[in-house]
Amino acid sequence: MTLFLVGLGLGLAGAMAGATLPARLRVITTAVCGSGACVVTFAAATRVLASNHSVNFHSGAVLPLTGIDLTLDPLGALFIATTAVVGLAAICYSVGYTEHALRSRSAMAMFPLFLTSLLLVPATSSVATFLVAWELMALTSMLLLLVEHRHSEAARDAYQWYATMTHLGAAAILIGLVLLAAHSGGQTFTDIGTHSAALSPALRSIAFLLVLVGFASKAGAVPLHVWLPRAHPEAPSPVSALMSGAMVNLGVYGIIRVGGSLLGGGFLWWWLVVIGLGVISAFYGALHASASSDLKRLLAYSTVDNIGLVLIAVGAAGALSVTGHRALAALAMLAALFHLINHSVFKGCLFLGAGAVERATGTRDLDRLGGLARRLPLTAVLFAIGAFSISALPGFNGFASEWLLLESLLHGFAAHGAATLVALLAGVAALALTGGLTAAAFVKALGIGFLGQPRSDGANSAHEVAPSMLAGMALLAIPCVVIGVAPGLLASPLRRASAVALGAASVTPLRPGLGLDLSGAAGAVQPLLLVIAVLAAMALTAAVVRLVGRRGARRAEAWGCGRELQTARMEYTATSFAEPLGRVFADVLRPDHDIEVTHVAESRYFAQAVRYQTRADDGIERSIYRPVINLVSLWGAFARRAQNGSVHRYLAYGFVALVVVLVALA
Amino acid sequence: MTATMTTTGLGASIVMSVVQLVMIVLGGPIVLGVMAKVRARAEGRIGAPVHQPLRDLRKLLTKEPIHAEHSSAVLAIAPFVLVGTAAVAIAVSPLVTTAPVLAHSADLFVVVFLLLMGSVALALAGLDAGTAFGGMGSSRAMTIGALAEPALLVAILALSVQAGTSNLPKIVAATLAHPSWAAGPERLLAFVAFLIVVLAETGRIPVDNPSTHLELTMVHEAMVLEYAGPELAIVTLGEAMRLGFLLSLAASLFLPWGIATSTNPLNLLIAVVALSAKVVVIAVGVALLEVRTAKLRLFRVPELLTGGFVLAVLSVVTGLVTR
Amino acid sequence: MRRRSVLRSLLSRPVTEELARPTRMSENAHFRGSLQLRHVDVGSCNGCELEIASAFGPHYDAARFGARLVASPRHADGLLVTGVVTKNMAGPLQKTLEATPEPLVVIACGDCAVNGGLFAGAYGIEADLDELVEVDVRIPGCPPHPAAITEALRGLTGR
Amino acid sequence: MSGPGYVDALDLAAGAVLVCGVITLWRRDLRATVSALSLQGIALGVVAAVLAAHEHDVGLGVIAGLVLVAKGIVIPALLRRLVGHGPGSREGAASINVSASLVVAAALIVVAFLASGKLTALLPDTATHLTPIGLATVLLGFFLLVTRRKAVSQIVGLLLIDNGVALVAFLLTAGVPLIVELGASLDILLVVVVLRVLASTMHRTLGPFDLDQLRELHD
Repeated sequence: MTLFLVGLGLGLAGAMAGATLPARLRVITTAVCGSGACVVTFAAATRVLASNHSVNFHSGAVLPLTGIDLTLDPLGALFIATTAVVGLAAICYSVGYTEHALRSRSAMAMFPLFLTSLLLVPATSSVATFLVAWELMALTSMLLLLVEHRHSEAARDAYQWYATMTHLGAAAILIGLVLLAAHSGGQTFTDIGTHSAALSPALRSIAFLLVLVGFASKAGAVPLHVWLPRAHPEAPSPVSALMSGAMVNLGVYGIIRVGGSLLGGGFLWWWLVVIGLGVISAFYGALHASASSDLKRLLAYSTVDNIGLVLIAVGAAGALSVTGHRALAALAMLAALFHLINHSVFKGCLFLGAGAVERATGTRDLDRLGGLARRLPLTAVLFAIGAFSISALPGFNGFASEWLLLESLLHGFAAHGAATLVALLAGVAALALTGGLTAAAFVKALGIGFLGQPRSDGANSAHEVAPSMLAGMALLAIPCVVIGVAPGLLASPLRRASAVALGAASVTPLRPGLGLDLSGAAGAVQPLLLVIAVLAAMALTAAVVRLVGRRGARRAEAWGCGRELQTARMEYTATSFAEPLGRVFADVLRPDHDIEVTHVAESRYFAQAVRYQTRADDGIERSIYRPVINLVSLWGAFARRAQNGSVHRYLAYGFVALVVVLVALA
Repeated sequence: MTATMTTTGLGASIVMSVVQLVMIVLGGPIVLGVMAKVRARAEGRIGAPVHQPLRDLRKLLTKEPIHAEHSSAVLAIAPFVLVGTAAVAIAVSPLVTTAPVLAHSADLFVVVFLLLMGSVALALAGLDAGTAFGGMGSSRAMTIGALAEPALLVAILALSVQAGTSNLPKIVAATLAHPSWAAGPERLLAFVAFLIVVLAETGRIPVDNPSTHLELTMVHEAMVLEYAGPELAIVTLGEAMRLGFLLSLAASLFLPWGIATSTNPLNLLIAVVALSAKVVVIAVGVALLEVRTAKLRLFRVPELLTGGFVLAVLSVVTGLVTR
Repeated sequence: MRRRSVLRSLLSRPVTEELARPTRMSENAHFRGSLQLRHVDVGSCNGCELEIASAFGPHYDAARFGARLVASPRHADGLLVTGVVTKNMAGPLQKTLEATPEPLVVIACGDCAVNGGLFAGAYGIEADLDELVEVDVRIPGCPPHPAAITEALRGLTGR
Repeated sequence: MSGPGYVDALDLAAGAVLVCGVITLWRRDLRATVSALSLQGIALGVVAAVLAAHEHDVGLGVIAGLVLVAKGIVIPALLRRLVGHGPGSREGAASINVSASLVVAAALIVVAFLASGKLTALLPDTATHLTPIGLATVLLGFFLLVTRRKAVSQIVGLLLIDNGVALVAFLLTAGVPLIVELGASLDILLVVVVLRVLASTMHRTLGPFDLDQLRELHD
């Protein structure tokens, strides 16, 4: 535990350094302290995972009344390790990134603080400490969102959405946890855990639902996801990598911790609700990812999609453990945690890549990118690794966890109970459909963004980004391939973490070995051998072609039906690429197209220029959030009329109230 | 023939996988030739000989490869990824034998995602040249792929739920062991869904017209417009192998009789003959379907694929209900 | 002739006219049994196109000799050029030629392509086909008989 | 002091406090309201003195003297200097005319009597019977705050409320402990000084200042 505390201390030191030192020294010292914090906490976490016994720490000093309770158990350690890896990459990336942005004193102080709070949250083991850490994380991320707001209205708008959603969520969590703590006598998680069985079902359900709302809004599950596609694109890239790579996991961590260990599994309908949330989030996120043409917005929506998949697995684990299938539940929970880790790694890499593209070309709009593969070769390769991982292509880590998710759901069908089976079937259908949509979205991101010809001078004059940014991306791309090829490496830490989550230590869902080999049921995959086989087959074909075929490829103009002029404007853009999908899912996306035709002066029959623009803004935001916002602004307008600056009117309100009270008393 | 899988040596399984590979590499183009022959005969023509596609491939190898001027390495690598993933999927799946090499990795999801990897590579290659046709082809192919993949996954899932495992050789072995399953309702539904997906994945008539010349109507062909010479040969071979593989997978999953469960050469021979016969029958059926129906409008194809998906889900549900 | 149902035509003998093997074998062995052509209409009145269509139709069936029309010059071994080379189509013709991989043949189909035909010397013509491009096979006739087209293609594929 | 003289004196003084409260509402001229305020301060001091004599409590006596000096003389003098110069000495059109405000004042007094019924029931003796007057003064002060525009009337309203509170304190608990009283009056002194400064600066910058001009401040 002291190692972990040293790590946190280094993080805080980084924050202090960021706030005080002059500009030149500031970036370097925060980077050194931050990476020190990540490395040390990673070491502490891996030690706990390896030894499989949790360490705890209590000090009455720091926080008045309640003091601080920290417990590093395998479940928390797994999240801390992931956050540390993503954090290290983000910090290494930010060294290069801060030549232009993120240099201000506040940003440099907030960034390590945000990282430290992310590392702290999974280790807290009492309601008070948890809420303090949670609030610290929310505040620092909000401030970091505002770092670049001076010159972009969208950043301010994103901040407002993010601030309200986070605080509503935090309030829900607060009420839920306090409700539990009040009724179970102690406020540490262990007390709640022991006493929660005695609580009345209604109370436990209310507490769970409240906590679920709070954590689902942080994780970005659908009805509460609206802040995510707004906040991530506006935040600076290392921050949005941390948000998508680490902060979103803590939402799921909360659901697992409260639902699993605190409330001891609870009722079946809880977990069916979680699966429902997961299914909707997965489908909705994947659909909007394939429809959006802003690179970071695409990545944000795919975060919603992947979190949906994780929630399906968490829900399945909960449902199976409640209906008594402990082995299957352990497998499902293990699959959920595995996909969460993979998602943090490849999504972090993708966001850093998107940041590098934005830095090099000045724009995030895929319609105006193109031809970057030849101009930013390294960024293109690293982004491609992330894209292939998220599309679950064999040989990358996305495939390993998607395979495990599908296996756990498939073998979950052995369970009885119509409701569970229907939920699992919906889960499998969602997984299958989102697989296709994600592949489409990332072929678009990779193909339209990086291949073809540049469609703007920003893209045309792009040149490779700073080496430290590339190092940051590589730090996340390498695990994508390593975990993809040898997923067995993570089997034992995952098993220990899922055992803590479900409280079922005895079950070992995976047999040891490099690949994934289910012990409970007949299902296995050796990604390493598969990758070797594919590479061998490719090499063999290439050799045959080189032997038999004619060599010496000639460069010629691309075939465009003999057109005289072949320009970049004739290329497919992200909007046109996603148009068929938009049309197929028109009733969910409800894109609005606007077409402006400017006619030639002389006659209306000849168009000089046609401008086509389509926007698929968020349906849920339009149908749920807009009415609520209109209601609030209506009420605000009424309040404005009541508050018209006249002192007398205010005194009159006070006076009338006083009289009314007196009359009531009499 | 004993239904249980006898312990075949690694050597034997390698031999059998190689046999499968050779069969599909040569058989794929011939299946295309057979389908072309059936179309010709339906039009009253003699039509090109059945092995014409092989001749075309041999001739294409001697042609000069051309790369578009703005294209990157993706255009050059994609054909080999297409063939590589198809080859591994073929070598690993239970087509001729229930014990191919890497049998324990021969998983339904592995096969589906290998095919996905091939289509993603081809779609990226389509976008690489930066022409309107390539973009159009990739966009449509990914849209159809996004809708076909779920149906493919859930269709085979219906079988694995019934067999209790997602390992293809084990599914085939289980089907051999329970002949009553083959005629079950979920098998029928899954078979129809699977065929719909095969038409979509390989770009046959109802979904896409392989012999069209009008770029606006192309889906698959538009992506490979840029390829010439040996690379075109590899891409066409890859496509043919995928078609051959999917048809033989349909044959071995849904009509598994005749598949070799032991390693003696006689079984192997019977299995090869049985598989070829089954694949040719299915290919002729598909060709006749192509002659009878016209190409669907692009935005009617999702209805077809959603129908396939629903059939697959229904087959899973019936499987669960009648368990 | 009554329309034949698909099934009846499948079962009965095809209507294609039997042709003897060609007298002289094709000199370049590149296209033995497999010839992909990209049809380029540089200014035709569509007469030749109709004949080409019937050459690939049931009666003459050029496909049985391994010939096939393809969508992209990248996939083609030769350009089947019809019509006179108009000013607008001279550029695209050159581009199509560059887009076709070596070895390639150029087949001038119909009198217009061979020697300008009816429109020889008209104002809209850039030049004769053989002045712009090295022509390998010429199929005379306005429009050329489908059998002549099939015969020319057989000459190349040697089947 | 003992016997009937104490009761009459107490009633007289408390009554005077209430009457002055009503006068401040009645007169529009600021100088008149300030003088009514000082009268009320004096009456309040007398009430305290009568109680001190009755209870023989020296502390209360000191407070009575203090109240007499501060509320009766010092604060009104300060206000009079503020009001004295310039045309602003006349209260503008109040939000409701004088007769209506008098009717409202009457209603408020009735409400005060109703509301403090329970208070007096706690310890029914001569002093506590008069608490409704204290409450009424508070309500009148509040009402003055609400309806008058001029900054000075706002201060007067505030002081009325303070007098009302002090009166209730004296009557109910026979004088609050010295410290509390000192504290309270110190606050009032502070408030008056601040308002005095505020009003004068506003006066200097904006001229005869009408509170309703504040309305332009909001967006």
